[in-house]
Amino acid sequence: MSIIQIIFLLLSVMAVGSALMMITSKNPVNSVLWLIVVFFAISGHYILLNAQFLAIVNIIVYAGAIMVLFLFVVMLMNLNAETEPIKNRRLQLIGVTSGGALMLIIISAVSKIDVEQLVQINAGDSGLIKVLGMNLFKNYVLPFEISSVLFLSAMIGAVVIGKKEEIDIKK
Amino acid sequence: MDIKAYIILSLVLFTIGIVGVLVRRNAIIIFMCVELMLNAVNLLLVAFSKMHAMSTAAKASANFASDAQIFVFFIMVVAAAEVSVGLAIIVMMYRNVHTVDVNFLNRLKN
Amino acid sequence: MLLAIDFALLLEKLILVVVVVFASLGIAMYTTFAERKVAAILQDRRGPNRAGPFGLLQPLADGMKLFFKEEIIPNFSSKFLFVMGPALAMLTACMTSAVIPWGDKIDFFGRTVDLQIADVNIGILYVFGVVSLGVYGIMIGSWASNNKFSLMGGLRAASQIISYELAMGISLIALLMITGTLSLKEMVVQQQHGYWNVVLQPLGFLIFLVCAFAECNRTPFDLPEAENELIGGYHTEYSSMKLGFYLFSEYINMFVSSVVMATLFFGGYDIPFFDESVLSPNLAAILGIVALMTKVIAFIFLFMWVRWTIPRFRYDQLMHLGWRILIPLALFNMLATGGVILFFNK
Amino acid sequence: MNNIFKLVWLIPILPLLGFLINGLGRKTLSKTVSGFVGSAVVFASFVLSVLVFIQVKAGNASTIHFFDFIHLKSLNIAFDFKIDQLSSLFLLIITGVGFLIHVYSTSYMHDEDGKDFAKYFAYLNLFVFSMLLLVMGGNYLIMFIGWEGVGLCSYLLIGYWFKNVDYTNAAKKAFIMNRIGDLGFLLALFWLISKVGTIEYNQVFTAASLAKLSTFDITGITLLMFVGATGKSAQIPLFTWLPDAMAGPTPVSALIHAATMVTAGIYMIARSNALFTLAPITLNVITIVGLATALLAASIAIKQNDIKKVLAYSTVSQLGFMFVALGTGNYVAAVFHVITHAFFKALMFLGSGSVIHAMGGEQDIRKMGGLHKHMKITSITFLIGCLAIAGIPGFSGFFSKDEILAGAFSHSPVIFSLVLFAALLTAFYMFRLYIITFTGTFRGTHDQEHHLHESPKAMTLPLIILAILSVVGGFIGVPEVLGGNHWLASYLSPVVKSASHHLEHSTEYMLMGITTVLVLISITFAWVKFKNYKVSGESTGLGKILENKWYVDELYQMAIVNPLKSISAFFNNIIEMKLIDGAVNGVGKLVTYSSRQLRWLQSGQVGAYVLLMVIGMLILFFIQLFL
Repeated sequence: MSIIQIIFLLLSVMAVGSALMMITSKNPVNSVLWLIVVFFAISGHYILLNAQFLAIVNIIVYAGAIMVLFLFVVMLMNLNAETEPIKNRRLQLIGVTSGGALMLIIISAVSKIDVEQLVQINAGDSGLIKVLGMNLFKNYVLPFEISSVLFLSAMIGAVVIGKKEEIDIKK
Repeated sequence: MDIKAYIILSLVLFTIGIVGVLVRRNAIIIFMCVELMLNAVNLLLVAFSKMHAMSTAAKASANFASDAQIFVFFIMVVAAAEVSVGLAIIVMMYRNVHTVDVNFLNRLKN
Repeated sequence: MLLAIDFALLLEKLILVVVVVFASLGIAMYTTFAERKVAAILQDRRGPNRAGPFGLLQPLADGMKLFFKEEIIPNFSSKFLFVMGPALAMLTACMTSAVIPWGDKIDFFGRTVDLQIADVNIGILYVFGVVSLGVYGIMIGSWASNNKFSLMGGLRAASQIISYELAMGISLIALLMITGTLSLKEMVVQQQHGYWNVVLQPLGFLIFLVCAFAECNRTPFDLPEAENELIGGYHTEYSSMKLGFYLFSEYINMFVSSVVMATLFFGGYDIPFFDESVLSPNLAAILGIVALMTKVIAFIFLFMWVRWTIPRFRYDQLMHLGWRILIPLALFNMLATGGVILFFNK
Repeated sequence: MNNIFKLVWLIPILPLLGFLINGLGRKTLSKTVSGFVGSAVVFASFVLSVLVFIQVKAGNASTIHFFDFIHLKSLNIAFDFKIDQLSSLFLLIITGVGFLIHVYSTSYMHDEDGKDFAKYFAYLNLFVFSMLLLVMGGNYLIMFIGWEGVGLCSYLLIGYWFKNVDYTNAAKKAFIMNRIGDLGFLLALFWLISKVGTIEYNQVFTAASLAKLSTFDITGITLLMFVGATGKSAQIPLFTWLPDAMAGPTPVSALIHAATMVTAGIYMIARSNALFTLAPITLNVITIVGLATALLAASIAIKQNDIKKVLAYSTVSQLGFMFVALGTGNYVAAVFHVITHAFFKALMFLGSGSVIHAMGGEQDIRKMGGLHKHMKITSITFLIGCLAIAGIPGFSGFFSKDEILAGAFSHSPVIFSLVLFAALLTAFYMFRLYIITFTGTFRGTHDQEHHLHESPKAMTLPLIILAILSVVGGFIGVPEVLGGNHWLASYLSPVVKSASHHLEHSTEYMLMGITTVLVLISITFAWVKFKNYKVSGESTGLGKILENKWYVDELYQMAIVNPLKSISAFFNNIIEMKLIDGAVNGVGKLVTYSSRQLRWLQSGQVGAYVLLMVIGMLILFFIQLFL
């Protein structure tokens, strides 16, 4: 077993275990924290795959911003294990069964792929910010701009939705 | 690493996300499960950016490998936009009905 | 295959990590002392002067006191998270220093040693990532305290940090447009051979500075722990060494941000108006470290000076400053920089 | 090619223009303007028709091609106008008589609202347009378009006072009966197309294409065409609509139901004489039907008391004469009678209109009498009309009727005697009408008597013109035996074959003498019988049957309408209500029920949707992978 494989296994166990903990823990705050751990594990995988830039962006965006927002909202609402709505057992069982069946069936489908043709071609430079930047601003300028517009509209949308309604004084 | 290991890993993560959506009623947790699914896809994309069939198209294009990572960026952008709007909606929902139970919102009115 | 690892390198890095961490801790310790002294000087007092000569042993005494205080863990709180909070704060504070180039290479018994733990090509981003994680320590701790005031403090901290991170990032982009690299080491080398970045990016530096104050929760942005309003902010419920961790992490943050600012804008370990290459490498490296430390101390003094000079902002003013002034300014700076670069490249 | 033929398209277009102006501007145009527009366009067409007629008379018949109307692989129907001797003659009648009736209408309809007035003229112009299309069309399809158009206008004008239910029923009756005939005509056209591949007159009537038709085909086609003609020209069994059509304004009755539209059937058969000549069976059928119609209508007319009804049955009867003429192969005589009949029947209808106008809407002749004192012009012109229709020598009706009688005699003495009998009946009932209406003492109310007056100029002028035409119109066809050369026959000879009867001159003289004497006796009998007319009670026996029009309407009601009604009721109550409604409602109920069953899927709960989605994906994957 090479060191890469050991790291891969460690990160995988960490990711899967944390993901499981996330969906099983009763307390939403714990769920958020477990999800952060998952993101760290995934970032680790990115580094392993020579995508250093993506790894750090993943941390900054997901762990540093998105999950903080989640945590923020959870804390604002003061959600905890007592207020957590619980689904009934039967539905949970159906959910787990069907989800598991889906996983098994996709894995069985994937196992038919001929992996011999797949070759590792990335020597490590494709994850560099320079290469990514060139590609992004040369070949994907339009999608980039469009996604920025999307992002702006989402920002405005969030502000509009979250705005406190003007309270009618007469009421 | 074998590409199959990554495929299976992302599949497992993706499925955990699906199962999470199915078994939880808390809107925020469901939301997080969606994020988890997105990340599983991202992981797979990055894995494919490193390893894929050496087609002639791949050889011809200099930045073929980084294409997949660019897509990861776009997915992140979409995820961030989604989270900003989605969380705003959840906060409004909580403000109005004082719960984050998605089953509570099963009708359009009231 | 495990054997393929370069053990010497590992050892070298390990030693460097230990040195850096302990140096950070030590500096942080004495920064507390310095803070009290500076406050005293600014307020025309004497400051601590009992423990040891000039009160130099005061930080040790403080530390001992914190160690021997009773540990209080409130009821109805998540014990694990309650402990995790300060630990995370400390961890993230220390992690930042991993990518900082403390000095040039040192020739150590025939082995060239980099005075930098890791020269990663995304160095500045790493700093960012770690800083953005810093908020977790505060938030987890505040939430685990099961105390409304703590929670308020934690939420304030979180929103403050998130808000100012944005302006900080945008001001940095302008800088990166000039340097063209993310590696801190390379930036220092560039500044050694050219101008300091502060000359090229005065506005960017100003924004970065303000943001750094906010990120460290320093006055005038110390809303999260505003003692008069929130008792003790997010660490109201903390006592003993866990409180000490929070306080320490704050000072470490201050130190690290000073280092980062010095590195990014003031040439790092570069000695101004002096060509280091005429000296022997070892001497140059040591002189470089001294130069860096001098700059850092100057920054830390600035932090304290500001703390005892400017009153605290109101919370809405804080948000106003962040979102309506700093971010537009930073955006303008970025666009102007881009325009100038385009103009000169033609 | 003469220049006037380039303007032929204006002849139908002008009335269409008038229709559009009056129809679209009916809310804004004043009565004077709409009346003027309506009359002027027809007058313009009349002038053009006269010019065309002059050209045709000089021998310049032609077919004018406008555009390809229907263009299929094997069938090419052009939009053509055929201007020849026959159609130019009809153009003159339609536009000339039409113009007079328009002028008459401006006065007669003056009490209507401006809007309705314009509507009336719009319909009238549309009718003229359709009729012109009918006669000018270069093929059966164009004729059919006009054919349908006049039917529509007839319907619109009969139902002009549509607020009266009886009138609208009369309109519907006319329309439906016409439709039955139209169906026959249409079938004939299809038959013709399938056999010959064309319906252009010029191509159908060539020897080559006629040779393609077997005797059976020709008989069938002509019979179907005749069915169409019976509908339009009110022959047995489709004649009952015409008396009911008197519900429309009197000028309409004069124009449509006396002078023009009802002669469309005659025109059609005369136009297709080449076909009909080859179908002796059809000709026999036409003769019999025409004869029966002439007798039946004449007998009914004897006992009618409504002034317009008498004229209507008279029209049916006269149309019967024309069909007898057609059936005996005497096409020229039929066309001749169409022309003279157009004059004197329009005259009499307009005269009756004048009377009705004077009587304030009263139509019952039992309440009239002695009108001659008050309305000299109307009375004299009406008398001229009666003399003409009765066939007094010198008047137009004499010549045309004499020709029909001569043709019938040459065919068979039996037919001759029956036609003669019908002619005697005609003289009798027409003079009965005249005597009761215009002579004797007034039987109406004092109020009506006080208001009796001669009609205005716009009404009497057309009467005078038509009276003159009724007198002189016959001289276009003075037979050889009377020293004439029968100008009409020679004029029509390129289109319509002359009858090939060659009676001895002495026989003709004898026939004329017998006819004239008998007619005079008949008139005298009428004079004696109705000189001192008193309103009598219910008549009995044959009189009652005649009064009730041989119970034909009741017979139709019993034999056709009632069975149809019960079949409709069956379809409505059983098929429609139970079967179709049941099916439709059943579908609705099924959807409602199944939707209600499916509704649990739409629980509104996100989790359920995602679960279903996952299960769906599962199934898809399963199918893709393992099946």
